[in-house]
Amino acid sequence: MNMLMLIIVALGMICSGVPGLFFHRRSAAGQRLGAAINVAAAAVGMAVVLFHDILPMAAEVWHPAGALPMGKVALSLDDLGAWFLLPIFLISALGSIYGLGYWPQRKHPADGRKLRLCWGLMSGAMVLVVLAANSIWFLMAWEIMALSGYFLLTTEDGKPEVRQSGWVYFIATHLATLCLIAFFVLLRVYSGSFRLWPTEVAGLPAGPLAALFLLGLIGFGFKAGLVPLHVWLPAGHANAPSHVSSLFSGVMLNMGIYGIMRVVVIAGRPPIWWGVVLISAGVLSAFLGITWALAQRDFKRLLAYSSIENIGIITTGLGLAVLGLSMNHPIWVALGLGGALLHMLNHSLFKPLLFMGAGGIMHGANTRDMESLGGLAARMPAVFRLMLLGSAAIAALPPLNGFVSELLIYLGLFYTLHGSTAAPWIAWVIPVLAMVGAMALMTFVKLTATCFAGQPRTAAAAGAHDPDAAMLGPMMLLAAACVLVGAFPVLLTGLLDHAIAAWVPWPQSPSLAGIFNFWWITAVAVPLLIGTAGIAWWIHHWRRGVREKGVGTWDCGYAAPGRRMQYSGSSLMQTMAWMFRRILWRREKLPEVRGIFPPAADYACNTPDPLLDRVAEPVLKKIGNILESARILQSGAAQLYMLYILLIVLILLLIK
Amino acid sequence: MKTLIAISLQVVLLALLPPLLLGIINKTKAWFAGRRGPPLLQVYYDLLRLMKKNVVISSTTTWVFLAAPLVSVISVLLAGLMVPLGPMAAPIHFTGDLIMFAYLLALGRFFTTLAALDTGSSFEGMGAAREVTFACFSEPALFLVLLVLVKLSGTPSLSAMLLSASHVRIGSTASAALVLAAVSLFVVLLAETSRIPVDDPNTHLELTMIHEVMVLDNSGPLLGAQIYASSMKLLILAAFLLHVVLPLNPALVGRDWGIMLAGLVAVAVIIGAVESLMARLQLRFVPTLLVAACLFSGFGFLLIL
Amino acid sequence: MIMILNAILVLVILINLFALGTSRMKALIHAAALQGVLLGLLPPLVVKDVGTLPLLMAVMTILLKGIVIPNMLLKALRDAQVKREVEPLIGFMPSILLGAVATAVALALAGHLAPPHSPLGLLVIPTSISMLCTGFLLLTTRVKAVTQVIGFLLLENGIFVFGLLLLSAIPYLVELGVLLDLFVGIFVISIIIHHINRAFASQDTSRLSSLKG
Amino acid sequence: MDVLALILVCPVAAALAALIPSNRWRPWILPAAAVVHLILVAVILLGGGATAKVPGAPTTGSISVATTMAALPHTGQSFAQKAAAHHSGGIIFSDWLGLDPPGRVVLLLASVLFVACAFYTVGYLRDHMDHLNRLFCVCFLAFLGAMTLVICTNNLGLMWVAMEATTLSSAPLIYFKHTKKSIEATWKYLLLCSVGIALALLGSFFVAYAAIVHGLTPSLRIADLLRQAPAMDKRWLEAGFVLLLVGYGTKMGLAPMHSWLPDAHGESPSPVSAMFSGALISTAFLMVVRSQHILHVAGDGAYASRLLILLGLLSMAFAAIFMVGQKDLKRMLAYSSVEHMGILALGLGIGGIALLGAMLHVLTNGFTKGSLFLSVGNIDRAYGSKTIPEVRGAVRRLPLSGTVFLLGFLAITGSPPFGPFISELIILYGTFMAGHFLIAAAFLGLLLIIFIGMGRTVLTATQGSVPAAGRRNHFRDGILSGGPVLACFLIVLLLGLYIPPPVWGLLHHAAHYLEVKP
Repeated sequence: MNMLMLIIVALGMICSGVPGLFFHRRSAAGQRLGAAINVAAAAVGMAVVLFHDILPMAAEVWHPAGALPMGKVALSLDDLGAWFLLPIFLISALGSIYGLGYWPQRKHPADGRKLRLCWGLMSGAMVLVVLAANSIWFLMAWEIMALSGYFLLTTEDGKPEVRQSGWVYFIATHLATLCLIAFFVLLRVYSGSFRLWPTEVAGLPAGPLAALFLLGLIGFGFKAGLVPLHVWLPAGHANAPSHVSSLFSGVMLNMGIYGIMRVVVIAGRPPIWWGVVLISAGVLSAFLGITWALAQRDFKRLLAYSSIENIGIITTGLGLAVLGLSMNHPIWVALGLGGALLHMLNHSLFKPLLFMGAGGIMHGANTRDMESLGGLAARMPAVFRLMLLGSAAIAALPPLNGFVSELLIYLGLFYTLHGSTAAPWIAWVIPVLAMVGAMALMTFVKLTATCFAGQPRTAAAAGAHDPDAAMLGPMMLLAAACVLVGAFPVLLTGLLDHAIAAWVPWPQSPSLAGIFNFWWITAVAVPLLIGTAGIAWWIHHWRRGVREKGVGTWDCGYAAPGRRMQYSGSSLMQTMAWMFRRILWRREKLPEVRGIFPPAADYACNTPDPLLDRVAEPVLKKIGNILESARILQSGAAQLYMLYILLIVLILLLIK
Repeated sequence: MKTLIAISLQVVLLALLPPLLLGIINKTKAWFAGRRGPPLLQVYYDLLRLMKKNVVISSTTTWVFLAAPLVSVISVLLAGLMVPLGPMAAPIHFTGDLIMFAYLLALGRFFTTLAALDTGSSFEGMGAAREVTFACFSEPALFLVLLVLVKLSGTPSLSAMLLSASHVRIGSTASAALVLAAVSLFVVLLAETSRIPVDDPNTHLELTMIHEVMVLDNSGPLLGAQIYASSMKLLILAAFLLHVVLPLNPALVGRDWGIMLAGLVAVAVIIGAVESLMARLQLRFVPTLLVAACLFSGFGFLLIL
Repeated sequence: MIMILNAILVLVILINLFALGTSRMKALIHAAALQGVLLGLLPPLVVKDVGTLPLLMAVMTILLKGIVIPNMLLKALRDAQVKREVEPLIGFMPSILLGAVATAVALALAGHLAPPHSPLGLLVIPTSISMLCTGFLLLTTRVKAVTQVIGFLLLENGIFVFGLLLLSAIPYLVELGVLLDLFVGIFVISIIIHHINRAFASQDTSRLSSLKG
Repeated sequence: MDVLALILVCPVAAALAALIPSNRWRPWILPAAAVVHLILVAVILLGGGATAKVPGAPTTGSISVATTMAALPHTGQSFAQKAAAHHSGGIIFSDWLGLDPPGRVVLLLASVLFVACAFYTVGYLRDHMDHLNRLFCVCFLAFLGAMTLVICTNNLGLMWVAMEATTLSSAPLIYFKHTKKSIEATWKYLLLCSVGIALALLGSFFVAYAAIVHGLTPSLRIADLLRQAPAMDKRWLEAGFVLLLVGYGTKMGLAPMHSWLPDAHGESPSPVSAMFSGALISTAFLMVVRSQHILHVAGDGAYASRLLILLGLLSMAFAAIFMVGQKDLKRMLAYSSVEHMGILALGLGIGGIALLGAMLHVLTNGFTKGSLFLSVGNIDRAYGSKTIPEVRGAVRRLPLSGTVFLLGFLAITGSPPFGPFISELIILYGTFMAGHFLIAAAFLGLLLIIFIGMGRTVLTATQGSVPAAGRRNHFRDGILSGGPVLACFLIVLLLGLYIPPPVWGLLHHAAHYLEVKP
């Protein structure tokens, strides 16, 4: 019953873009219709998922008549899957509403319909990815998601930079798919069926098991954006329309996490080194991700890199849970997995919020370069408040949601210090995470301050204005969700415990609520909220009395501080950039300054993705050149071709 | 009943004591300088005066500028309620509160720096930049200290572990670890409360300051709130430090409150002494200092593994 | 009987070597024609009872390989006005040597290749192998279209010689089909050669190398 | 005798085409003949007498790779046990004509594909009214006839004759445009294929001779060969197989004998290219399959497998080299054909379940290639060029053909949910099952390189904005130009999502038949 409804929901989402194709290329009706379908479908799906413990959700399997190459259409949903469905529905629906204001059909007649078609395809496909209980079916849904994702990223395929970033994504996603194909076929070979997710492979020797794990980790890691598999992520997010970026960052990355979560339990109790690999990858991604994010000037690239950081934190939590499984520590499992899942959900709340805010800024000021913004707080107050809240949430500040999940992960890590078989070496992760946290705070201070604080640096910024309700509405909803989860995490503990139980291969699984008392968070958060509300009220009634007109900022005696003299984002992180220059590996064009009266010199500095810019692209070029030089084999001389035939005959005759 | 008294006592101390510590510090510095110096309660007078004053607000700023000082007061206050001042557990204590503690301080930092940048002045921006940059190094140090304490006490709850820290035998490796942790905690304290050698609270060269320059545009009650908040931060961290070094024993309540107060005064005096004896570090060496703090507590953690 | 067969085969081998050696294309074509005629004589010699069908085969072979195809090639030669094969990729002397070596090797292996109880001597298989090699040599080392066609012709002849071993197995329908294919093939090729002449004003196939990579 | 009728359709139609005077209406003979051909094929394939049921060959509605694979033990040998009694069940052995199970698969492909190409050709020739199309129509039909004969005969010699006939009849098709390049392509095609095919003839002789050596009565009929194979002389048999492999491999486009293929595919008219890389080379593959079958029955399958796997990977490698940075769309597709022939050879060499995959891949690859070549044909007609950078923004310029070209590329590179994905997955599965992990790794690696190389070209051609030169003429997707493209593509999609039971029956039947050791 539920399954049927979910299938209908998925199909509804997949088709949501189709009606638009039949409307006139400038009519808004198709877009509205599509959004309506999407929202309705998402609402139904959300209801089914949230109340599925009221209605029983048996893993249902479909056997349609006829021969299907992928075998039975086996679909099933457990509580873990249900948890992953939530953000898909939420962001897909909100994003399509946001699109009404951000990407209106009459402004984008060329690509609007394509965008919405792929939007529906991708959302629906992601639902199917979660529902799939058969690996070929899974691969189909997966690839539909990946490919429609590609067409979403290259919505504006007229622009070369968009095509370039899309190209990188294209290669990455296909590499991932090949790994997954290999993974599933191997799984099929060892488990004896295409059924997902098997634990028949439990008895395997270490070799094949390692192969399975690594294939799965690489395949899904590409989608999740774990360093060093993240190369496609920053440029892709930056060049896509903002609501597409939010769908990618908020939902599609989760699919990678989903896959990894499923992979690590194929063998029942995982080997210890799996957990170690996961934690290392997680910490590495978190640290490098935030370092690179800090250095960005393009605020959408910044947000993309911070996604890498958050995925890293999630993976760290997951790694802790895996270690808990292999070393038999229910508490680590509960806190690690609970933290990971919750953080994933939170990331799906505040990252779309931030990307939508970024879209609002681009909508108003029409640039992605922070350094040419500033002073937007006065010009787009609504977006400012929402972005500020989002930034506070992603910097894991209480009383917002990001804090709760990070607290769980930290706590889990602290718990590795004692217990029967303590593993204190894990705890070394903690200071690194602390540093990552501080740097995240710095990053988002930089983001909000450079865009919103002070005075506008350019005319474009000066003319910015708040977007309309279609764009603000979804953001407000997300912001409300952030506060709600942050202040009343108890609301989610039930679902979380179910999800953990679905993941843990043990008969009885630990419950979060038993380990950590979420009411304390509420106890601290509520005063904070009340306090903030009080301050807001006080400011509202107090400020206008005292603000004297025309009083400028105290300029320390310097008579004419220009607007471009304001402290910019780059200068904000200059020290860090210097300390981490080895990691950032930026491309800098230093000015030539000579003599007493040097001529006008300019300084340029950009921060491309080090791995893509310094490793991946050169290697690909090199390979391309090698292949290029091999082309003489086909020189066009028939005589040569004859010789080939003669030679191959002799060679084959000699082979025995 | 006893706990009720303790809690109310703690709240009262938390609310009223902070400015006194500043006063003591100033007094000490004056003594080292051979001056008579301002009266102990001078800071209280200043705060009262500031509360009565009107404020001047740059037309560049937004509500964030107004909200920042108050948010930081609230957050620091809440953080303070998690650190036991006396032998009793703090009013707010639960497993994992240590993380809450750290992030509440971060919340204050978030708003203060934003407010500084909100003015659009490059000087205040400079201060904000330094604040957040140095935080990137003081946070790990703080968490390493927490690691040591959690490892020793076996509980991830602030009150419990601070109170149990006192059961460590003198001369054991544990005590050595505690000492190392205490040292790095002291550095963190200096950095967080922006004292010499990290920052000079009463120089007037904007180029060299951190906290002072951030609040350059605050005036009247706003400035008061900022000063109050930072002094409260000082109190909290000092109490934290004292719990690590002093063998407090919940049995003898009265004595311990005494010890605690004495300890706070002592810390203030030490800070004063440091400020008058040491020169301010060059800014580029501050991260080195903080990394050294990390190494200290990290080594402490290694000792007890 | 075997004597004649072997004599003819030896003759055929000599023609191969000549074909490798000569630069004058007319002579080359004549040699191929002669070889065709000789091959035509073989089937009746091989089969036990010479019925009408073997005779028909012989006639057809002589007709096509000995007369029709050579004439087509001569015509192609005429309207291209080429007399000689100039600068082959491997010189004439070396190609003769290569051909000779190949033949020698084939003869040396004859003992292993031939079946123990073969009705028609040891020479058949070596001959066909040497012809194959000759054909390939012409195909890979000569640049004039007609020469390459003759190489192809020699290749086919070699297969024809091998076919002698299993005349009983191969239905005459197939034999005829093969001949027909050969004829049509050469026909189409000579048409193409004609077009090559028109388009490139030469028969030099080394110019036909614009399609590469 | 429907097979005889099937073979006679094309010559008759060709004769008619030769007689029809009107240059404008003559092309319509092609679709007419094609439809008749298809109907006859349907009759043969569905007709009860023709398809014998093979036990274990799934016939119910719930066939699926999953279930089939589950049914199979790790080596394909069980095929043998299962179908041993029935190996000749489905084959008509008259003296000359017979249709073996693999032949059925290829016949289906050729016939359906020709229908699409025939309709497309009508529109194509309408755009080239200046050329006289009598020769073209006649040769196109003769070409189909020759292919049908190759498929439907059971005599190695006759197969050879017919195969050579396909070469000769298709040469004028390549030459249709009368450009210098087309001459060159035709010349190389004729020379290389003739030589290659000649080797195949020698190979057939060797195989027959292998019987004589051991004193058996020689014969070229497949049935006799299969019966005698175990008793034949191994050395001659293997030598014969090598020659057959190289000979028909040349026609099939296996590297390094593939050299003629990109030229011919690149220069001939698109419908011809579609037939070439859809049907013709599959027919050549059928010949390789038959040769391998003889060796397999002779108990020398391992040897054949080694060579096939070697050539298969070699072909994929060659294709990879030449697809990276390929500017010419049709040459790129041609190399992709080389790649897929390599995949087929690999599947055949691996054997077991991979055979099923290879059989399916014949279909999926054929139809995908058809849709790709036909859509490129439309792009060529729209832009007046088939090379980048002249061709850009094809999706905008030709919404249907451009999109099909893009999706077809995804299909041919093995992306779900299209047909080739399924077949390649089965082949990969078979490879893993057989324990050839390194081969599987090489397979996947080459697939990746090919995807990257091909993707670069395809995306450049389809995305972005249309250059001014591309807008000049007014060609648009019409019924005759767009219809066949769409039809082929829908078949590809269908094969990816739902394979009709009769088709599954054919494929399993073929796979079983090939595993048989009588």
